Amino acid sequence: MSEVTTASVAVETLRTVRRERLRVILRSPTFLAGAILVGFWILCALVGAAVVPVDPYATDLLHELAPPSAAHWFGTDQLGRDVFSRVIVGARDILTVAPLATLLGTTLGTALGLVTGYFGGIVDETISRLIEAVLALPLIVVALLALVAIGASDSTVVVVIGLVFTPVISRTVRAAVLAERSLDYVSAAELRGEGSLYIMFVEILPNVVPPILVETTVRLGYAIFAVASLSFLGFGIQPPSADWGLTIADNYGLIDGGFWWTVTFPAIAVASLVVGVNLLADGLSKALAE
Amino acid sequence: MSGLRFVLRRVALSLVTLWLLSVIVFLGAQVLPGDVGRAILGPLADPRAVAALDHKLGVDRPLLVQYWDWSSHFVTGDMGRSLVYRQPVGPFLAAALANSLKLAAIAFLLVVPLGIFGGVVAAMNVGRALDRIITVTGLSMTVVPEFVSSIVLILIFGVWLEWLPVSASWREGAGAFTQFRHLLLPAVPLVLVLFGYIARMARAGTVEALDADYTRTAVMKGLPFRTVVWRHVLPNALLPTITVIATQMGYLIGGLVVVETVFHYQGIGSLIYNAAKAKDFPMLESGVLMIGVVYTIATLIADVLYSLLNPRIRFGGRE
Amino acid sequence: MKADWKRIDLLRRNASELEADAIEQYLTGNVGRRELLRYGATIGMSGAVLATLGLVPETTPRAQAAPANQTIRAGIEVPASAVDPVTTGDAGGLCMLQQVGEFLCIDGPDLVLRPALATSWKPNAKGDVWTFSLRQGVKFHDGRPMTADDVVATFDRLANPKNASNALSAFKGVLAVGGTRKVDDHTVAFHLDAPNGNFPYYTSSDNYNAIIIPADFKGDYEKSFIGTGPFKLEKYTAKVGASFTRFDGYWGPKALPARTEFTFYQGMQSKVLALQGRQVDIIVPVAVQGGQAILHDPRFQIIRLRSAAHEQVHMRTDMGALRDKRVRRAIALSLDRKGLVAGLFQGLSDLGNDSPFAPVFPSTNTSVPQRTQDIKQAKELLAAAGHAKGVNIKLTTEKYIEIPDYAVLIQNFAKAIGVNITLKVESQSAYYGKAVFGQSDWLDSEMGITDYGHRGVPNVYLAAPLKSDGTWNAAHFKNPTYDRLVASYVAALDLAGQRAVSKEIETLLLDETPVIFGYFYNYLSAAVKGLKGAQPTAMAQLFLQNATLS
Amino acid sequence: MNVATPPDALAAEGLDVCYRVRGRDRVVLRGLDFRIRRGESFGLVGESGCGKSTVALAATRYLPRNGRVSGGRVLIDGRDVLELDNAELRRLRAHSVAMVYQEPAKALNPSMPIGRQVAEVFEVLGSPRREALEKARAMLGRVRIADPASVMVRYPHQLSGGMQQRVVIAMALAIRPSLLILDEPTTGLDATVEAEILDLIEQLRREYSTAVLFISHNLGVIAGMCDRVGVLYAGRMVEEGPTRAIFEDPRHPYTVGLLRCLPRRGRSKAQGRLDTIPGQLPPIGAQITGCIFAPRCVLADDLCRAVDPPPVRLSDGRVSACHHHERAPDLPTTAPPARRLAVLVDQAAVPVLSLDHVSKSFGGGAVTVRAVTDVSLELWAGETLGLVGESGSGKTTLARMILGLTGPDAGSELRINGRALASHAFQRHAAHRKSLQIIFQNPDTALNRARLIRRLISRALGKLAGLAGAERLERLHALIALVRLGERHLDVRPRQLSGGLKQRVAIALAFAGDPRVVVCDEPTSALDVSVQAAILNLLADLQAERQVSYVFISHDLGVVRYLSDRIAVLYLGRLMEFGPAEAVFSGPHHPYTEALLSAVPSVEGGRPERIALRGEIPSPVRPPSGCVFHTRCPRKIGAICERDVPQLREIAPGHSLRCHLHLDELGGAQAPAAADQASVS
Repeated sequence: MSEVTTASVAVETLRTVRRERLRVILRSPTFLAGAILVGFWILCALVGAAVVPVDPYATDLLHELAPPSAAHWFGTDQLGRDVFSRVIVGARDILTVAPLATLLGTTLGTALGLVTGYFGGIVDETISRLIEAVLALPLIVVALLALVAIGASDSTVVVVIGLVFTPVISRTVRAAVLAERSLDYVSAAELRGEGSLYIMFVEILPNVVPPILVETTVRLGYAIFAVASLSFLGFGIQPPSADWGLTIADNYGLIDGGFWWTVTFPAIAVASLVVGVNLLADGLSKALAE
Repeated sequence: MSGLRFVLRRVALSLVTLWLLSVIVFLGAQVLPGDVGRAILGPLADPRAVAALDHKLGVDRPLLVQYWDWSSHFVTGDMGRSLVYRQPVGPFLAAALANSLKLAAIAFLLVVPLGIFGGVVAAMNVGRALDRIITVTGLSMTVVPEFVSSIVLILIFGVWLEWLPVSASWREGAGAFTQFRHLLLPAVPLVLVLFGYIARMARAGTVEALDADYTRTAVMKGLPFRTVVWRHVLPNALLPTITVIATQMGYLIGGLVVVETVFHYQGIGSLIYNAAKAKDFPMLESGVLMIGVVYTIATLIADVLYSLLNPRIRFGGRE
Repeated sequence: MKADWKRIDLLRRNASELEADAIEQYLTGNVGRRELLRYGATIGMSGAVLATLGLVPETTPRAQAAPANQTIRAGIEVPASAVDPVTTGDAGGLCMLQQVGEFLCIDGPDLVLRPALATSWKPNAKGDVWTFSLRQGVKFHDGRPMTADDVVATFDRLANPKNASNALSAFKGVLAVGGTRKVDDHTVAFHLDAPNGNFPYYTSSDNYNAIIIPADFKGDYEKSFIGTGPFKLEKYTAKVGASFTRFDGYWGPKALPARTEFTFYQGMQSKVLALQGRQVDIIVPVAVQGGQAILHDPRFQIIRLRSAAHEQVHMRTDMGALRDKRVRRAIALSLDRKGLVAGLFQGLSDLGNDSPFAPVFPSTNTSVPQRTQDIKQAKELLAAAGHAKGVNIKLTTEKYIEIPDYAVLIQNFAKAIGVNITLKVESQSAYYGKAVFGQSDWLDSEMGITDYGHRGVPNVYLAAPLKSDGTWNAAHFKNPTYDRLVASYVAALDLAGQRAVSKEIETLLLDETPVIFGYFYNYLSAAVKGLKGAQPTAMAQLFLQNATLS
Repeated sequence: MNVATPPDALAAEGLDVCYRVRGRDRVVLRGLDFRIRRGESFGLVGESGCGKSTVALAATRYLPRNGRVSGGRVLIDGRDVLELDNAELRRLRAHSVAMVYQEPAKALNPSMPIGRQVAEVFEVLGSPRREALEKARAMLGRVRIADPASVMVRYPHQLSGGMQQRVVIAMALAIRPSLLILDEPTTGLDATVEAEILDLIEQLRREYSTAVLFISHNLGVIAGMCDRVGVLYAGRMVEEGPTRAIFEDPRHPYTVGLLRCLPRRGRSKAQGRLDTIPGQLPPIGAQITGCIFAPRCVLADDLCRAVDPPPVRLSDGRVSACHHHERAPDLPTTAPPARRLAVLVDQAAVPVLSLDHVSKSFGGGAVTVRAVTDVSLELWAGETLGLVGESGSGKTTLARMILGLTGPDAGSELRINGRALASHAFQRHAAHRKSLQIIFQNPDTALNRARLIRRLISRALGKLAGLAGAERLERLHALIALVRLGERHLDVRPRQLSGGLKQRVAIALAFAGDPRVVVCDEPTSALDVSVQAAILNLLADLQAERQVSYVFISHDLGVVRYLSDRIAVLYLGRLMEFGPAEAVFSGPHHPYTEALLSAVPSVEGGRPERIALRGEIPSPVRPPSGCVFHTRCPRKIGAICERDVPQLREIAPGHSLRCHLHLDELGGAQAPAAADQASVS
């Protein structure tokens, strides 16, 4: 038929859209700044231990709390360990724990969000109530109580943060699924006789990936926030890790003694990492929104 | 009429939520390590003494009995006695809550106007440098953990400049101004965290309202820009922000744990933390529920406020 | 020394066997003045005897000042639970008890027992019955006189397993219910389960629960805070603070301050900040970790008490590579103890020699050589044990003051000799668990570090953590020779005898090294410069009746 | 400009507008030239994406943040809008120009009472508050709001769409502007409401002698409302001139094609295929040399592809931007005239689908919504049943019940080929499921956008036809050929296809399992006119080839008429009339049907005398007693209508309706063929 043969296939090919989107992202200064910050810390986490000037775990009881100098750029801590080296390698644990926790939370939250959003009704009502009950408490309090209960270690922190994030992510996913659920292709699948699992995971899931992606990056920022805070409170990453939150907790009693370098540098490091992740998330959500 | 029913429904749902919360906390408390007896007598205490104390405190009874015992008293307003301090929980909770509320109130009074103002200013300049600056800084400050900003603030204002005290505790009977001075530094990290949230919501609401057709209608009427903003944009823009602010109030009350730790402040956060460590179930349960109640009340107020300000809910649908 | 030799001769003749032995030891120079004082006090040598020797124990050192209208403000740790003489065991709570209560005798900062509610005490020849004479005219804060009945009730209450008594573990195998018997209204006899040369310490401030309270005490102590001390309760607010006022019916010299005020703090830093902000006049205790800010601040004085408090690094003698004592010794040899003292404690600590015999104890035999760092020997020992290529060990410990740092340092020291230690740092409740074998990381871990508070005598340290049937034997150390040595040490009534046994114990423990005793840290308090006469003890007590502020 | 004549109400001179999207400027209006004289009404017509609304926004200087005027001028009352400073602009908006948009619900401030919003207009002009409120009340009266005082204190959400639009119109006309811009003011409103609003606008415009810029995609609406018309295509004015001339004698191939696409009133599938415009709109911002319409133009030659045709002034004030404008009227038709016979319904056999006393109510207690009440229908093999009614009439609910997406109330019976149907799709036999399929209104949401077309169709073939492997592949190709799609459409995702192509894919999915009944739920209402025709052709062809039956839902009576063999008219969930399409359209028919038919605007202009319906559609929660239509019925007899529910009675074989009126009192009864006659004209 003539009306079809003359039609060009694509209004705008997907590739052009993607290319343009990528260009917008790459031109965004916030995204770039975020990428540089996060990239730097990932690099430090990966190869930091190999390139630092001093063994970050080596104690030196003769040079405790030395102020910054040529030998120790950021000074030394209470046990004479090199603060610079520790800040560099300090990214490793948090950059392992936080993404894993986020991944766990995203996976569970997505599954839960799909189920509640798709089935609705009593399933949704019950689970939503439970979620609301948990969310009535600040996340950090829930995580803290859970970690007091089961004891803190890298793996328990991953599990606890992951579980604590689950309801939050599931809420986002549920909202997205609710919107999808009302779309006709879901009805069409039902009319085709597809099973619920197929509809949820094969039909709907691919379409709610963008909000999940954005939520995941945002959550990653909060995972880092939460892990750092928990470490600071003593219920996150455990010694002798060079983790920043832990280091700050160990040393913040020293600030009024004038030993500012033991906390200032890790504090800057934490701040730069979370800000970096958030700038990335911001750039990503802006690009996906266009 | 529909408004009242709406509020009643919300209250009923909140009660269900709180009950669920109490069960979760109760079950959660059971997996806390150690036991009350040992927490009181110390780690090296003789097991016979621990057993005797546990029996005396009644924590060796079946779970359901304990839960019933606690909850049947709780509904009559009796929050029970702290297992560890062997005194009624109420006064402890009241003192801690009062402290936390004081801190939260200061943070709140600072952040709400700042956040809304920042968000609205950003929205008015949407796409321009000022907008990016406000958004990006707000966003960045929101994600910086409180303990990090606290430490930077302590270093600058407490240690170097020596302008403000670095501890939130003051001598008993200190005046309001002294208390305020002590609470100012702890309040700032909370302000920083919340500023971003509120500014973002206010900005999003304002941008949406600015883009809305009704704003176009107002502009096309030839109204002066200021009138358009005050009469048409802001009332609609800030409506959703109210809800966010209220939920953040809940966060504020409970999420003080970190700030309370850094500034050695005896608020509800440290109360819960210590209760959990000592497995002091009545104290923990009551503390957690209190946060839940505060959160619920805050959201309830938000909902009511929202429905009062939003004619869509106030008057229900059309006939 | 002004000794009246004639009177000494007379003394010798009239003295009991123990007293005579002590006098002999002193005169021959085997024990020093301090030790004699200490020992003499323990066995109940009368003041007259000691005076004859030219030694007068400083009974409640008395400042010249008359009672004034001052209020002394102290900052202490927040009591972890309800203050109750039977159950309380934490620093803050004990300090509260001691403000109003008194013991039969007081273990002063110099570890010398001084009479308090008891005026004198005496063992029988075997050392298993101790008779205490009680002070007359002592009144409780409610005006009732204190009698032998109150003393008997106090000790029976503490020794009763049904009472959730915190002293139960101390009295185990020493004193049981019914062992405390009234002789007359002002005399009490303690019939012990076994001979014990150091028993008076069990009735002293060392056994912190043993304040004498009325026989009809029923509980709910925070209501009354009843005792016989120089201060009585004004107000107690749980978790916040307490205040006390001078008790005018006190049997001894009246307290100098009219009032004392205690504020409770959580954690070191808040106390330090309170002192810096002049919200309090004295804070107890202060740890080097976190106390750096005031240790060198000229505005404050540091009150330093040598103590026997320490961290035990136990190594399972029945598990893995540590079963071989050469490996245990090698690890002990890898430690740079001087570095630890200098680095972790800025010198405010004594060296440990891998036995509970802290330098502060008179019975410690100092002729046993101090173990020092010897990497070479340590490596040889490891090689001999078949671990030349290194060995992996897991060190589990609690999060408590400097312990995590100590663990990191041990990890670093051990690395130098090829022992690879992985750390697991837990909360205290997780670490101690149920505190019984099989349900406690503390007692079940391959290697661990455990905090032990100060005691006036090493008896507890010698028994529970190291004896074959010891309930705190985390090292699972089972050595019949050692058990026998400890029994004879405990029973030994004379100092020379104790020292002889302690030498053997120290040598044996150096060889076996089930536990590393790296250091015995000092008990520190910090006060404003103008505060005089405040007397903390290493048991977290704080005597303020003689305190003045200028 | 001639100084002597008063300035034009609106003039666009070489207007270029572009939007910045994903970092690039995309041109949406190219060198637009047109003028609206004072008091004149000018219609701007075009398909979606042609830039109609942008004209309005540019004229009022209210482009979105990413849009800007990149060339040319816009003058209102002779003043360059782009040159005005803020105060002047405000004055211009306050005094001279007003605007009404598509969605009245959004155009009103949700948190302000109506009265205040209307009064504001007068306050800007300097009236004190009290006086302004008084004027507002009067103005609301002028837009025929029955009880202005009570409306004044209400909030927008408490009003119906029609009422809201009246309020917006009141605000717009309150200032007696020299220019009123109407941007799709009736789109989304029901036909009867639309007609009323259009009447209102027309009347007030004449009264106030306001110039109007009327923007619409609906040729019929424009034809009825405007003195002159401009046809916009891809941001360019392709033709402009007096309405009558344009509609009767178009001189641009695009206009010609557009008009031919429309199923004219009375036309049915039996009378042949509809004409179509091949191809699709160029993407927004596309760089095109030569005539922008050339890729779709049958007349296009090398000249067209190389040189952008300048606007050519023709006689009687017409302008056409075509090199071959003189040949446009003779544009060859694209559709072969071939047409099969109408379906012969074998009344003796079992109907393919039958509904017996089907009802559906939602909610419960006091707020039970009776969406469908006691509807009985049957559908025969190979025929199309048109479902007609305003929003809330229960069309969609009925369709969903047929499909099993919504379970009917107890007592309802649905049968397929005489076999009972389970109420929910998942309970139904696979055979039943594949026999009943649907084509949704919006292909964007009906196709899973995450999938390749190939996978979408394969899956449907697998599930519905039970095919796999080579067999499935074979059927896949047969199927796409059936819906006139090509191989190259298979390995793309839905968003890469145009609306028309997407709808073809949706049709392919519905036909994967050889269905017996396909529910078409407004299958063309989301499509542009030029695409709609092709889809209607395809549906008709498929029906002829496969003897499939359609349940066809549409608010566009022309479309329904074209495709349907029989028609069911629903009102408030009740079946009001049911009969052969021709009979229902020509009458005698139910008063409601009559009103619906009279409300349809047509490109032929000159609507038949419109039968106005009073008031609002009643709430389905509390339907009126007796005949549910009595509250709005123009032919209401009296108490009987309020008291007794009229029975469905057969007035001719197969034609029944529900009315108390006597047969010859019904509309269309006197001149059975008149309505049809008039519209075909």
